[in-house]
Amino acid sequence: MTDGGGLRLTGLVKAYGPVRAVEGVDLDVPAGELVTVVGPSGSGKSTMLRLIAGLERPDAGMVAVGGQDLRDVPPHRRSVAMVFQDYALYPHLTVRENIMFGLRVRKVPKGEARRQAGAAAERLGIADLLDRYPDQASGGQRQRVALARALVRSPAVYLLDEPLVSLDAQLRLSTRADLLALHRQIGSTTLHVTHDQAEAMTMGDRVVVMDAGRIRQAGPPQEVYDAPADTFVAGFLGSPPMNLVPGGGVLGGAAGGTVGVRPEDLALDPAGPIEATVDAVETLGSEAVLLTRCPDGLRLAVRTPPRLSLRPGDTVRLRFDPDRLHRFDAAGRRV
Amino acid sequence: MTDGGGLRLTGLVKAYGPVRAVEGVDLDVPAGELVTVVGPSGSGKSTMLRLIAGLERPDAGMVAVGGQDLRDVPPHRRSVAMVFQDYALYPHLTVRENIMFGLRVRKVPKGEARRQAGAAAERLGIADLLDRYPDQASGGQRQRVALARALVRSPAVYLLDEPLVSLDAQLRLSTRADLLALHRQIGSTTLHVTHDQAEAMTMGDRVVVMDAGRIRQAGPPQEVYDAPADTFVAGFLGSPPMNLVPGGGVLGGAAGGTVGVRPEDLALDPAGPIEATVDAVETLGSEAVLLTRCPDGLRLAVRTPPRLSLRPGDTVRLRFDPDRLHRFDAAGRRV
Amino acid sequence: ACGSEPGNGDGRSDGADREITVTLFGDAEEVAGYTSLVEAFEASSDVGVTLSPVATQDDLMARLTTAFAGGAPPDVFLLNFRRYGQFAAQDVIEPVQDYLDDSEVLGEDDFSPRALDAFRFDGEELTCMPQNLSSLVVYYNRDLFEAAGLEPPAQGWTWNDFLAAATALTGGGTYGAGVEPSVIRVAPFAWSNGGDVVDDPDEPTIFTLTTDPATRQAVDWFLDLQLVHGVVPPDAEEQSESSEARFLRGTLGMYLNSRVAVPTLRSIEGFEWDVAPLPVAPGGEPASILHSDAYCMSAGLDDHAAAWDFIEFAMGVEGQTILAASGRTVPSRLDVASSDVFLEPAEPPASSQVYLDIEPYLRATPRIATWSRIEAEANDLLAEVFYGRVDREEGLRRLEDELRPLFQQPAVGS
Amino acid sequence: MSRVAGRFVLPALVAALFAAPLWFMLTGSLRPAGLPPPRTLELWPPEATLDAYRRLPELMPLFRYLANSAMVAAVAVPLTVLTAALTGFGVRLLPPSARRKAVVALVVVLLVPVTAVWATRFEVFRLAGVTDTIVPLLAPALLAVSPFLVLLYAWSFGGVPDSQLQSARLEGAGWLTVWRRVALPQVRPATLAVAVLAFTFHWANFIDPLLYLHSGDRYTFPLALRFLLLLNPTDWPLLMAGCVIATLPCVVVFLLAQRVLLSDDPLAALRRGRP
Amino acid sequence: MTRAKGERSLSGWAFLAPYAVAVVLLIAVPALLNVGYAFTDHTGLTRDPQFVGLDNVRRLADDAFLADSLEASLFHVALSVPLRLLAAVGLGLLLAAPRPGGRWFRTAVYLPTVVPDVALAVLFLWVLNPLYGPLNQLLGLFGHPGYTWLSDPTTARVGVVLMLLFPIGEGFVVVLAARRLLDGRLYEAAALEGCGPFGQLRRITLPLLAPVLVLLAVRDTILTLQVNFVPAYVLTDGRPANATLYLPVYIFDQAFEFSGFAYAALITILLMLITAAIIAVQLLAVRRWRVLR
Ligand SMILES: Nc1ncnc2c1ncn2[C@@H]1O[C@H](COP(=O)(O)OP(=O)(O)OP(=O)(O)O)[C@@H](O)[C@H]1O
Ligand SMILES: Nc1ncnc2c1ncn2[C@@H]1O[C@H](COP(=O)(O)OP(=O)(O)OP(=O)(O)O)[C@@H](O)[C@H]1O
Ligand SMILES: [Mg+2]
Ligand SMILES: [Mg+2]
Repeated sequence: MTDGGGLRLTGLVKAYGPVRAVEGVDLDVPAGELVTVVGPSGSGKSTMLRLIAGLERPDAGMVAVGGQDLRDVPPHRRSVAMVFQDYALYPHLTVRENIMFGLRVRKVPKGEARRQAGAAAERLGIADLLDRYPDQASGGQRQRVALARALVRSPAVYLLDEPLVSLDAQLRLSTRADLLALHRQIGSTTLHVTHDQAEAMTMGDRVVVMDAGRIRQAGPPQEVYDAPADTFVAGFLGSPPMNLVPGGGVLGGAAGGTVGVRPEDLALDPAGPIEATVDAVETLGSEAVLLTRCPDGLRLAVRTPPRLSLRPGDTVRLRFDPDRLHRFDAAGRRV
Repeated sequence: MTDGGGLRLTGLVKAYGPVRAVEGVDLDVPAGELVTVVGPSGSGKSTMLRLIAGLERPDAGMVAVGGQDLRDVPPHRRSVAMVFQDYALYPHLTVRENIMFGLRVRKVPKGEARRQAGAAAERLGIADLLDRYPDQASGGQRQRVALARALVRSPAVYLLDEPLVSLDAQLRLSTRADLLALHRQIGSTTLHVTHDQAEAMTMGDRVVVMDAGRIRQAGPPQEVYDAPADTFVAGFLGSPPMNLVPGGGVLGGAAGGTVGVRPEDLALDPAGPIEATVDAVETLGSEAVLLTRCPDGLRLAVRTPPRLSLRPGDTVRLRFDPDRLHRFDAAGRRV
Repeated sequence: ACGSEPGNGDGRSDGADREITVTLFGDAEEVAGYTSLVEAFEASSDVGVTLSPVATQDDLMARLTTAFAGGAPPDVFLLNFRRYGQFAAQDVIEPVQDYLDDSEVLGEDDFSPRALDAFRFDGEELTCMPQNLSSLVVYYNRDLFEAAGLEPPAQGWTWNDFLAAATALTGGGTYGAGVEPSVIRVAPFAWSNGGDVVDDPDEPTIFTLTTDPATRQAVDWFLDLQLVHGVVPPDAEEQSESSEARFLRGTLGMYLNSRVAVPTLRSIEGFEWDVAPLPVAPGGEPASILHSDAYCMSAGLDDHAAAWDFIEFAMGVEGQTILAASGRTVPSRLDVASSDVFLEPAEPPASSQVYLDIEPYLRATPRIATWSRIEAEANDLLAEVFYGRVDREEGLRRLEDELRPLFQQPAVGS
Repeated sequence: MSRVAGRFVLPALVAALFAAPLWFMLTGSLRPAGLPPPRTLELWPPEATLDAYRRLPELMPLFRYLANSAMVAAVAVPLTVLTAALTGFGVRLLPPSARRKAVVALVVVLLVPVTAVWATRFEVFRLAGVTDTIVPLLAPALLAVSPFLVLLYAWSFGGVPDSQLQSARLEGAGWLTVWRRVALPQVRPATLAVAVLAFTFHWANFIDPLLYLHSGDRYTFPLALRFLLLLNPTDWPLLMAGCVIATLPCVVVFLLAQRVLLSDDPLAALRRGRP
Repeated sequence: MTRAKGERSLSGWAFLAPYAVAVVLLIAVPALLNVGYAFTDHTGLTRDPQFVGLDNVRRLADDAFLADSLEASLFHVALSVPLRLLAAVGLGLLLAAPRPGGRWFRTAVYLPTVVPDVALAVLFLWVLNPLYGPLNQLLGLFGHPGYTWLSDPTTARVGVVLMLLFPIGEGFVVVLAARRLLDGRLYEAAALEGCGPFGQLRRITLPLLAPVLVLLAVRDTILTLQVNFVPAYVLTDGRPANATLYLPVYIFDQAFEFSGFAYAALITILLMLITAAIIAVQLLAVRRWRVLR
């Protein structure tokens, strides 16, 4: 299959009128790497993908694939496949024809195209839908068709815009595994936008955290989780997110800065230094999250095992591991 | 505010041609309760909501709100607010007008309607979008508009069809909290469809698990998690889901039946009775999931703390807590 | 069919070959007559003819204007006398006088002088060759006349005879006479009574329907047929069933029209009918109005020889005979008109001599450039009066006043 | 029961009213010649006869005219659809501000009265050397008959989401391919509507052949109908027969299209029609 | 030029190019020629028109027929456009809902549209026939004596409007298609917010159809003022008393019948200005619907 070549974004900027959707993005993705992109809604993730695909012209900056500047290459000549957030299936074609479309356009013989479409559908578990039309499939099924359509091709770059949102948890898990296997097999450079913490943490070689059109941090998932570059990243990754204490407070002073501790790094301990009242208990089956409040009004989330017999209003004491504290300066940057 | 009155579904049936979307649903929701509804894609969740709203006529069965049979009440006379899976925003109206729509229809004076719309938008963090049109907002922003539109009203029943899917994790968390607060304040009976395990477990007074048009189990979330009524529910709730071992195998025999154990009830223990090889390690930041395989081919997922130095191919030994095993008979029902 | 014919489009401009276009108007049957004429001509000549027929004179005008304005006028076109002034005034017609003078086939005295005179714009030079010579006559239902005990109309009968007959025939769903209210139907009555419809036939400036007492008398007599005596079908009846249809059905005693009605009337099977001259004013003299169409050649083309060849043939004995056979026209060639082809065909009317007898008394409406417009507007107003939609005095006054400016319209194309 | 009235009785009355002209045209053509006009509402003539249709070809070369018309329609209708569809797609592709300008420009073109161009167009045709050929009759097709049809297409294409067009681009399709394989198939009801409107226009086109055709043997049927109208203004059956023949092809074309065009769900109807 | 237009909009213009060429050759050039002729003494028959400045414009002022013609056209537009639009939209919305046999109801409504102009006019000559016509016979059923439709200026104009109420199929089909394109989900959402059928019509259907409706209104105005005259021409030919001497009829007569080519060109410009003015008024009236957005 293709070896693709790496993807390099340099100083990408794109504004829609007054809305600055992407504001100077630099990113270097080595060939064959899978990068997950996370960020709040409206942070410019989709826009970045559209710039890479050539569907929008950047106001400034450059997109290069395999070292080649793509400025004047129209979308249909870029070797890029994209799964759209809204699927973008062709309603007048059957599922099979939808999957075959890109191959037929590229003059792959009909029989061969049919075979490949069949194989891709098989792999994604939609083989029995092949002769239906998209509007006769459920949301999750449609998403898999969109995925299959991208997978039959072997482009240099895959752009996946939240390809799994409409799937239920089980299906999501298995499709995620399929995607990873496929990526390993084809080896195309891949950008995968997701809202799902688990996907962000598990799928990519690296995770890119975006906010307000800029990249806040990029790196291996566990590294980003363990050493968030700033308070935004610290607050964004992890569920529930890191407890951030401006000034340090009960976690120990940090004049002008902020100190953070992840909920799993807090533990119930009758001898702990922190006293807090329980506001709520969120039981998640395999674990529970205590939402507590210190006497000074500070709120702390604590991850605990399930089936504790705590009730809102109870008083608890908490301990923290000083090694696991995160310190940020006044500008929010990690120190 | 409304006190609403409870919702009662009796023997609801709805088929689309050969597809039996809802096949006999009985459900009783006391006034003011919040029920989450989960189930695989295509299990009839949306259809059930549409039947309650009066958008579809049931083939059989009855919907009653506050004791009143709604059979001949058209949708616009039912006191029901719904958030649609695909938002259903009015493209010709600005975000503000979208939110105001229901109020204006009900003859709320313009100024008052504007004020309320502004307040709802503020609360959901879309106040700066108020004068844009829906097609100028990102996916997550649109979903919040749809939510705001429902929230400005005070109907007897809220029907929320996956109202949070397009939101990023943070926003989801805060919106979830907002929803809960609002629910407490307004006290409308609420049905909340979701694919999200955390939402299902934390938000509702009760959780309803649907499959193939039927309700498999309904009850308080932790109770359903701890004592799933059948293998379907056991496999559906929890992420990763319960390990189900037909015949019992390494977990101890159960002739004809199935034995299950949750990943968090398995632990690494050099002295454990089960030997397995590591297939993959999925690090989730606050924890990790080991995907392992026993010599007999059985796959077991194990929830562990993060930062273990295991690699695929390593051999580990596992222990389980016999009290936490779930036993099911041949028909899949809990024994 | 069109696309597969090679080399169409600009055949004529090649110069060397002899191809002409002939544009004319007529209904389906007339066109069939012209087609035979063209076929006969092509058989006897090396000139090829593209026959370009249209249905109505309005359509003809649209096509001619487009073609002239676009710089590709037809070689020959057929023009009714009443539209002629418009073309002649703008010098777009190649006068035929010289060609006729040089012709070895045609002579000026072969034709009805009245018809020729109508196409001398300046009164001297002949510009077009009139091919026919129709006139307003009375068609009558012989059977109805007999049933009412009336004598058939005779040469020299008067208005009073006409009115008496019409009155006698009216009743029981039958009307005595049918005539359309228009200038060309009223004019012959005015002339017969010694008046005229305009102040000066050569340079008219106004209608004289009310100012000339003799004309006024004729107009009143004409209007009274409908308004006072009720011998002409009233408005609603006329709109519901035209006079021609009524005559065909045998419920109209007399029908005033030109020769053009004959082919249709020949489809009558249920009764006998014939033609009679117009009644004469008491103390007046016979008069009728000329209906004539002429072949004209477009000015400004390089070569008119082929076009003249065609006109020569069409106006010759053979050509005129072919058209006369259709029954629709009174040939302008007097020798053909007085031959058996015209006078004694196997079919009615028996008294076709009537058309020829009136020839010396034929008159024409003015030839000014704006005449066709004036006439169209006048007909509209006249109809209003005739059917009593407006008061007679007021309507006639309006007719004179409102149309006065049209006579003064800038002389077009001067 | 008022439900039934609203759903069926009212529509049926409306339908009857609109079908009436065509019905009376048909029955009018079946009346024997020379019969006095009916004095009451007559649903079917007393002695229905096809006589008028037999007389028609005797009076004029009916079939030649029909063949000429058919040939013009066969070329002009596809050309019209092609022009309208391509141009409409162009409008669809423009960014919103440019699109507004294009729409305004099209409305301005729509504003130019036909009377302003009838005679002066002749000059253009003469310079191009195409008078008295089929080309002037095809000219309206090059203009998609009317900018309205272009706007109709542009608006229909608006229903195809941007993401689909872009997705097709990314799969390697050029814009023409996107037009042909993604956009056009999705607006087939619009194509049908345009085709029907174009056929009706070209088939009934009277003024262009009148002004730009000279050879009698190239005439189309609407011109011929005028000759008929003159022939015998009182021969109603004959006239109506002419009208029926003039109308029939349009009706047939329309009936073929309405199966999809006017069905409850055009998309489903199209799919059923697939091979 | 990084800020150059996207290749997509370039392609858009490329798709428009052939049409633009056709418009220039077949509409712009002839129309400009026509405008030029308006200030000459061109008669249509001669080929050397002379510039005469504003002579023709002066002639406009005291042309009584033009005044009649204007009145006829304005009356016609004021009555015909709203009625035709109302019929097309009303029927389109009434018949859009799926129902057994719905297709045939729709077909019936469309059918008169395929009848050629001339045939339609001939047909209405009979429909409006004062003694035998179905219309008067119908009125007779209600004890009304009926009208001599084409004799009275007002009834003649009404008769023409009645005739033109039948061929509304194009607008009808467009409304039908547009209505179907609307997302059913929006209606569900509106219903759940308490909107009854009438509210849905007012708040959802009409605003969403607004661009289409305005397009139809604009087009119908143009059609009614400029094109639809053919059946009127055959039916009444300007009669009675110039009551139906619509502007295009007058233009046609001037240009082709009476050698007033230049004058007709001028009235054509006038007609275009009037049409544009009426359309501008319409667009201003519906400004708040944001139809061009
Ligand atoms: N066509 C447009 N016109 C105006 N603003 C736009 C347009 N498209 C996107 N935006 C704005 O640009 C910003 C970035 O949008 P983008 O779609 O890239 O966000 P995203 O990160 O993909 O969000 P989400 O996770 O909600 O899909 C948003 O504020 C959005 O409102
Ligand atoms: N209009 C329809 N016509 C035919 N089948 C339909 C229709 N709507 C729903 N279905 C079918 O009914 C079943 C239940 O659909 P429903 O939308 O209720 O599922 P769901 O539980 O909401 O799924 P998801 O989680 O994917 O939204 C599905 O199999 C679906 O394909
Ligand atoms: Mg996005
Ligand atoms: Mg659903």
